Amino acid sequence: MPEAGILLDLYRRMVLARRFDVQVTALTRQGRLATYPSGLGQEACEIAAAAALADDDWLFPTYRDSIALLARGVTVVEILSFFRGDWHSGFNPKQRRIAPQSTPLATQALHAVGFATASKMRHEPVATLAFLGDGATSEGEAHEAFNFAAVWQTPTVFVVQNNGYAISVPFSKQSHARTLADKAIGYGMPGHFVDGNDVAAMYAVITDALDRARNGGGPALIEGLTYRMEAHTNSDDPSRYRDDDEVERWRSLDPIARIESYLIREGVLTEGLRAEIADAAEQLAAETRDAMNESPHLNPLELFDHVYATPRTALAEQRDYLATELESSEARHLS
Amino acid sequence: MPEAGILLDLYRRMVLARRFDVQVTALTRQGRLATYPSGLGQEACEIAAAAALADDDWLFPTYRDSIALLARGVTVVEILSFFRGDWHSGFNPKQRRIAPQSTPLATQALHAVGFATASKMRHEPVATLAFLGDGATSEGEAHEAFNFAAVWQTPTVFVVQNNGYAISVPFSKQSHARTLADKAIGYGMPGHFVDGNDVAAMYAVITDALDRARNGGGPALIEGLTYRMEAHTNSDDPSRYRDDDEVERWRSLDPIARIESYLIREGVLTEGLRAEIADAAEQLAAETRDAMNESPHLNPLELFDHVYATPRTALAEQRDYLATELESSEARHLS
Amino acid sequence: MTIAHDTNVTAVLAQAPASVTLAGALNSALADAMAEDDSVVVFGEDVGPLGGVFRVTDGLSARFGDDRVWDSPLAEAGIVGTAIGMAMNGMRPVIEMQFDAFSYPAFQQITSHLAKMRNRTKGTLELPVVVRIPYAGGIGGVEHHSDSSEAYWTHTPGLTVVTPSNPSDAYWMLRQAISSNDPVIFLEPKSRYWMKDAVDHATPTAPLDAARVIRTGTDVTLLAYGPTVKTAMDAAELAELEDLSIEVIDLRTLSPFDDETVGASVRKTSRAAVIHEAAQFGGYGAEVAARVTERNFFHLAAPILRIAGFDVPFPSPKLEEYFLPTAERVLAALDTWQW
Amino acid sequence: MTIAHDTNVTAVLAQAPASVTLAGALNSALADAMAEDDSVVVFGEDVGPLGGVFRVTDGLSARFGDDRVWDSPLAEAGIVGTAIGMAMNGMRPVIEMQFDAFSYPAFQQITSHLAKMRNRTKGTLELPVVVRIPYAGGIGGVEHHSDSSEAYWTHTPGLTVVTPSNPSDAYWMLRQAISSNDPVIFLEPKSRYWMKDAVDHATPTAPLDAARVIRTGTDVTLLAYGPTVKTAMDAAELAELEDLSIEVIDLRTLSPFDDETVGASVRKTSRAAVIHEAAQFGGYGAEVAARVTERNFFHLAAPILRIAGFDVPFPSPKLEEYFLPTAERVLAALDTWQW
Ligand SMILES: Cc1ncc(C[n+]2csc(CCOP(=O)(O)OP(=O)(O)O)c2C)c(N)n1
Ligand SMILES: Cc1ncc(C[n+]2csc(CCOP(=O)(O)OP(=O)(O)O)c2C)c(N)n1
Ligand SMILES: [Mg+2]
Ligand SMILES: [Mg+2]
Repeated sequence: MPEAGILLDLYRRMVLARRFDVQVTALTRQGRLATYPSGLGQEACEIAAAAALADDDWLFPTYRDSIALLARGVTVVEILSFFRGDWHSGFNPKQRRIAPQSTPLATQALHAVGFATASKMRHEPVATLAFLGDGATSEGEAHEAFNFAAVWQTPTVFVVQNNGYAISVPFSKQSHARTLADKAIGYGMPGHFVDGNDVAAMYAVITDALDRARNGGGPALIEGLTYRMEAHTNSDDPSRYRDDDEVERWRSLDPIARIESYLIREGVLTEGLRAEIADAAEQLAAETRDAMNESPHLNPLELFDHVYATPRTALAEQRDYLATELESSEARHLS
Repeated sequence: MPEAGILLDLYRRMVLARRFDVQVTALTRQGRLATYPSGLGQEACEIAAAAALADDDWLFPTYRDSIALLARGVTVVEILSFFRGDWHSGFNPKQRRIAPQSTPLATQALHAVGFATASKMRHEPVATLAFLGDGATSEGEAHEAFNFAAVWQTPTVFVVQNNGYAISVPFSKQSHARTLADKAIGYGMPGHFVDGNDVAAMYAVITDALDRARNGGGPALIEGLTYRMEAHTNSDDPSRYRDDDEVERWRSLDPIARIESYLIREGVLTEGLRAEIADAAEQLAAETRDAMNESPHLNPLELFDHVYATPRTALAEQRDYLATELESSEARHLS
Repeated sequence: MTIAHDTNVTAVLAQAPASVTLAGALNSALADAMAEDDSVVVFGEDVGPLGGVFRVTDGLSARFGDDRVWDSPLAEAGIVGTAIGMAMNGMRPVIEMQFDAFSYPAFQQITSHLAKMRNRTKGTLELPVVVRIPYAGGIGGVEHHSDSSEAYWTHTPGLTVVTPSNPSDAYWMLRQAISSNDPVIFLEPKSRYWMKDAVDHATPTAPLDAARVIRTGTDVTLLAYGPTVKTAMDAAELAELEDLSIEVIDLRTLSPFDDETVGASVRKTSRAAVIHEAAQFGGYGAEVAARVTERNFFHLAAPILRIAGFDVPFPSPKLEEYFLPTAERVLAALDTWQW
Repeated sequence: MTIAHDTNVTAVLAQAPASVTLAGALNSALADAMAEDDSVVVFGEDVGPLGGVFRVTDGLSARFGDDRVWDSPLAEAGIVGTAIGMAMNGMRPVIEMQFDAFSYPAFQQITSHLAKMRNRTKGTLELPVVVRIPYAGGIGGVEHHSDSSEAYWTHTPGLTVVTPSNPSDAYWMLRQAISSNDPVIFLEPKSRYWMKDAVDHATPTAPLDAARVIRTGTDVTLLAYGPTVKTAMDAAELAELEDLSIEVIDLRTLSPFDDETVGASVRKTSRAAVIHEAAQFGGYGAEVAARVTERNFFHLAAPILRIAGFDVPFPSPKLEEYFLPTAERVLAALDTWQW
């Protein structure tokens, strides 16, 4: 059991994460963002992972894991710029030690293994953590990532958030195995089946796995059993594939409520502290709304500037073409 | 333990298979064939599988499994026409109930699952058997095949021939798991780790798995531990990656010698019977040599005839182009 | 805005009472095909109870049962690979790749098996599989949700590649694709899913391998397909104001290419341009320009132009408007010709 | 036979003492790059002790140790995906896809990540990865061992695609590919692996993005790359007997395309043809024909011809001779022009 101070910090980050998530979902409903896959209900997995990572470790997240990015220090604007469609990724991966949020399922797991391989070669004590969803484990590339990591014994921790669904497809149609953690056996690596709504448990298991990885112990596969409380994205309609009872059942297992009542029982979370954290959350929500109001200056010509390190004449021609088009259309608008 | 009659039949087919394999390898060394991946040393797996299959079952083999095709009734010419480069596949899959020998690794396993799915839909008691190599299990598509079969509970038996190598790469660099059969756990299907040079064991396990599959019991994963005695293909050089001692160790575990001595001990295999089988094998070898002597008539224009069911004008134009080219070059040769 | 201009596109199409969206037309094509033939099955990611992320399979699992319409595990190579196995065993699977870029994990199954099995077995094993792929941009999708990869498929011998631009073609081309004994890559223009028009369920619009002249003109031939057909029609409208008479051909089938229909038009107008969203370099327009030039060089008054996406990855939602070909860009391109 | 004609191809190349095979030149390029830069690593299927099925990595694991040259598990997406991760973390991986068609399982990693990561991160994450792919036919390989898939890669923005046709280019282009900060698809013409020639290790043959005129002529420009460069040179020799003066350009780089070198030649000769093994429909020759025509239309006396593979799957060993472009077929094509 992690000590009280850590648990309090985890609680704090979970509260902030949820407030952020709720705010962004609201903004998306208002049509302010292209899309937003909510992490509501999965705060224990997301925050435990973010908190367990050491500064030099790297995180390989999916579109689902925005609140883990937030917890690792990525700014609200940096996160939103992707979802509101400014650019494909809004933060500096090297500065944050986080890979761009991956959309092609399971592909990032292989990047995490390769990245860890390079660290291992240079004898650096750096581990990588790759998030995957339950559905993503069905992809061939998840298998290849697990296998490469095990054969090469790379310092890589795979955290599978089994939130019950791949969009509309329930876990029962995704795997016939008892648990996804069982898959670890087939790769000769340790597997852990954890209550994904118990932040203390998730934090303990992930921390151990990362330490072990950094110390040459090789990879691990951790399954956190949790639940996606929101729709897959704003364009989804969960009523077509799951009933409210199920959602309510999981609401009663809310990861924040659980750690909160524990911390209160233990006298660690005082009323004052709780209010203070709630205020911070409201501040974050305000900051998030503000972030959406200042819309950034986007330069269409940047479409050509980052594709290659080596300049290309033909691409420069296309850039000039667009530049001229933009000027003339501006001219038209002025006249 | 299968009854004596069955064992004797398995022995007979193994002897024929080896003689065929040795003959084809010799022909390949003479440069008579484009390539030939030998099954020498793997006869127990190959023949057990071929023998265990019911008439209506389908086999999904790889380039390695020619002797299983032979054992299932594919003619020598039909087998050789692929390896000597006449066409991409030399037999009628529907007639033989065997898919074309697959070269892209693990891809055929998915075909086996899909084929079995259709049988299951129509409530036909038909099972499919897919061969895979140890190396192929590292491919993402192997994982997808195992998972689809388990989730859909299709009548599919996966037989992994772990012959120790993927060309030059030893099993230790392919997987960190104790056995490949262990992978079955991660899919929620039965896995069996079998001595792949014990034809009686392989036959018993595969037969049970196929029966179970046909009776709605779902898929199974069987690993046969065996050894590739020959080079990967004629263009391979095993001296670069394995030593003779290892090869000799496995020679002492020869699958044919083992069943042979058992059948002799049991008095099932008499000297006369043995001689008779040896003669049949020599006859097969002669037949194989003859098959190579009559080189078939190949029609280059057939390149255009099977690509589409629906005729295409542009392709007909290309066919005419080649036809004219062939005529004029013939004309040149005559003049 | 999408709806507003549809009359352009569909002016020439047969009229019929019910007006449906392109997505709805695809849905009824699937339903009618399944009702007619038990061997037609539909599976993929979220095509069951959800009805697909674009609702193209809406209601099918309820109507036909989940042994004929079902959600598969999440693996594209697995979906195509098992569809191949089913087709080898008498079924006619219609499968969905959820978004264009997510067909790439299935690339090996499509190019090395789906396209080649018939040839490999000298016609013994036919694979009547339809791979439905929502493609192209214009809907503000995040990265990987707006690719146009038709050029990958059309360069692969053994595949038939088609794309409808309106509800009537959507209905009939999907029916024809399902009854074809060849594997068909069926590209569905996302940005047109919600376009509405009347569909005549009685008479096919045209054979699956035919392009169609959807607007006649004398000065220029515009070749378009899928999402750019509307762009071409808009351009033709605008050009008319400048007394430029534009003929528009909806290619419909990308492989095979309808040399006859296109050649006849180009020989008449002596000028042509092809429009697509995919990057220009090595895009489908290259084949169009190359072969139409090969076959009609001495009829051409000017080089065949390609109005296409820039040679960069598809942009983020806020920048796609600068990437996608517009009617204005088409007209500007025509102005570069010496007249 | 392979050796016999090599003088054609290499006549114009710088002379140097040691004569090595194209495979050997690649091997020393890898060795020299690894000796110079610790971050260069080599991995893939059978590239370790075996030295690769074509022996291109022969001796490297012995010389540099198996922590810099090693055999990976058998999974192409895994090889490319982990190479991407390594490149994100300071390494310069040179990976091998054992045969052309076996790069298809890695299609998603190559098109959705390797090609796009730099753009996605506005240049923050560069991926200096070289993907070596033995390609094309002519060696009697069974199915899947003779594909030419350059068109798939050249249509994908973000990738640099090159192919050498001789030992000197093999050495220098691989060195340049390894030192490039962009991902490079390095296509190695299988049928030319055993071609021998002298290699000058002192001076680069040309920049990585430049095509080269390897034979000057006045009547026709032949554009070739990789395995067809020899075909073009043979055709030029034969044409000379008929007093037809052919200029041959070895494209070397397929993406980017060297418009300048090619345009200058075509404006001089006014006639051009492009030769490749890949199927013609949507092949790389389509882009060449389309763009060279766009840019030089009024200099052309005839349409640009494409001498390419037929639009069928690559044939079995005994039939490939009828599929592959030959010098005779090139000349026959030129005869179809009105002169
Ligand atoms: C290769 C690939 N195929 C399909 C998709 C489309 N898609 C996006 S999210 C999703 C479901 C993923 O489910 P899961 O892995 O459980 O993650 P979750 O969304 O539940 O966090 C699908 C099918 C994709 N992004 N990538
Ligand atoms: C997708 C794919 N990648 C690579 C290859 C090249 N290749 C042919 S056989 C082989 C080794 C296969 O080893 P294994 O699966 O153990 O089968 P075995 O040859 O030992 O029977 C390789 C790498 C291939 N055929 N397909
Ligand atoms: Mg999920
Ligand atoms: Mg093996």
